[in-house]
Amino acid sequence: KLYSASKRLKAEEPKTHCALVETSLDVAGLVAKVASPFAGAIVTFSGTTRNSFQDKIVTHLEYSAYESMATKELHKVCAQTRERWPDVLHMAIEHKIGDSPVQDTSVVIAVSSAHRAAALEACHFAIDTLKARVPIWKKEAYLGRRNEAQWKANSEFLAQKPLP
Amino acid sequence: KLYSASKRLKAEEPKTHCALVETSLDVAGLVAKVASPFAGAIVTFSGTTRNSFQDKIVTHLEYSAYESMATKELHKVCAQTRERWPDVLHMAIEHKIGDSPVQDTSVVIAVSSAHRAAALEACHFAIDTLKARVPIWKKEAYLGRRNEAQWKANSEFLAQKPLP
Amino acid sequence: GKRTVTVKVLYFARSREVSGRALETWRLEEGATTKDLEEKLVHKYEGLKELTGVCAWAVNEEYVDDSQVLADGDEVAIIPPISGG
Amino acid sequence: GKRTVTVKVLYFARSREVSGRALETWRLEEGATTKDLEEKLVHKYEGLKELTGVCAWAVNEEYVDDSQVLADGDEVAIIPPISGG
Repeated sequence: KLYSASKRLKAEEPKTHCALVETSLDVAGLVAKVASPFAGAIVTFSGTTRNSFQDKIVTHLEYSAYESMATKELHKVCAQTRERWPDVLHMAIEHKIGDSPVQDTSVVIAVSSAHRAAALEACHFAIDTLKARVPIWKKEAYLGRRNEAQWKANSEFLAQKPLP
Repeated sequence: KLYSASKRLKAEEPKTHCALVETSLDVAGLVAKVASPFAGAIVTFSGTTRNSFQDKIVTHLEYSAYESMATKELHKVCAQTRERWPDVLHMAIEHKIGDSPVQDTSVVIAVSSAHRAAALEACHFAIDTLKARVPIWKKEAYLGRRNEAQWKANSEFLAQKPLP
Repeated sequence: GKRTVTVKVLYFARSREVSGRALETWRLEEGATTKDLEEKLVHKYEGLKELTGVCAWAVNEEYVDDSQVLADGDEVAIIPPISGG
Repeated sequence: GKRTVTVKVLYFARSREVSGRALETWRLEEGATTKDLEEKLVHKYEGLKELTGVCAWAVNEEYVDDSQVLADGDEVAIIPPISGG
């Protein structure tokens, strides 16, 4: 008795999960969200808080957002990514809002696909696009220089204003 | 009182972890191994077992290795990656040996760097290089076709035999 | 008199610090664009000048360019350079 | 008589299935290369023919090309097409 995959395995509907969260981000949780018996590859990108900027010691970042719009824009990032890499299966993005101390994770993107090239390239594109258009801001706070906390600006945004 | 990062923060020594394991792989564990206050980005690649190959339903993969050499070759993959992306901070690779059912993870690569381009590109290169030269084999087993289990062959190996 | 439109203006990040508020209602002449609104904002909050040319604009949670004509009831947001990720 | 070298040959994956063993000791003429060893192996295990040209070779856990001269005590591995990842 032979088993034919084309008859027995229905393809899964692509799933997209986007959220802003105030708790710690969980890479393994996002990997679980994009895992699938149809996936051969899962790629994640995590953005983490570095301990220094130029000659200053960073204590933490403070993230804030235009929350309703940011959530919509995260979905647009996913839609744009899928347009370029139709072989992407599931996608999940979470971004932290609030304080992020050194080594904390502020954003996680997880992407799955049947073959690895799509997930690898799509994850790279997704973080680049997120940095260019999702209305989230961070203020960087420095040790011993409380009054010098600084609003950061992504070069991806400055290089080209986001399109509708 | 001002705090100067260049005086107070010593750079970390790059760490490399490579292992073949018989237990389930743990993405979060590998992320933890490459996390660092000096890192702004952590990228992971996970290879997972798909449920079908062509028209056949896959039940599981059986991984075996030339274990001593494979471990050395995993370290070479990391060394080659670091040569091309000197900004890579920490790297960790684990590959499963033994049975890997559908949706199970057979390999995880985690890479950290101060800025994201290095980690993203290095992770992509590392999995390509692993597939080209690390002596690990998988036999794919199919539902209802026990006698047709098949040794797979990576195109990256066939395209060019590994160099010393 | 001229017809007017009323819009809700949202301030975030640096623009919230400068204006000292998150939200404000503005009455504008009909036909006014985001560019016109920007002039009024800079007039009221001098510190916003530093964002001229570098900020973006959103209307009803969608990016627009600065010649967008504002309609009554619009939610308009000044988007200082973003830094998520 | 001619001098000989003794090498340990390791079989993996498909080559292990065909030979029915993981490990074997071979005595070869001094100066023998991996190419020469391959000929002997194919003579003994006809099924290994399918791997000719597609397998790689490792000596003492390092890849070599098939003109590598084998030395006494070498650990030689026939590496069928790999499929890790």
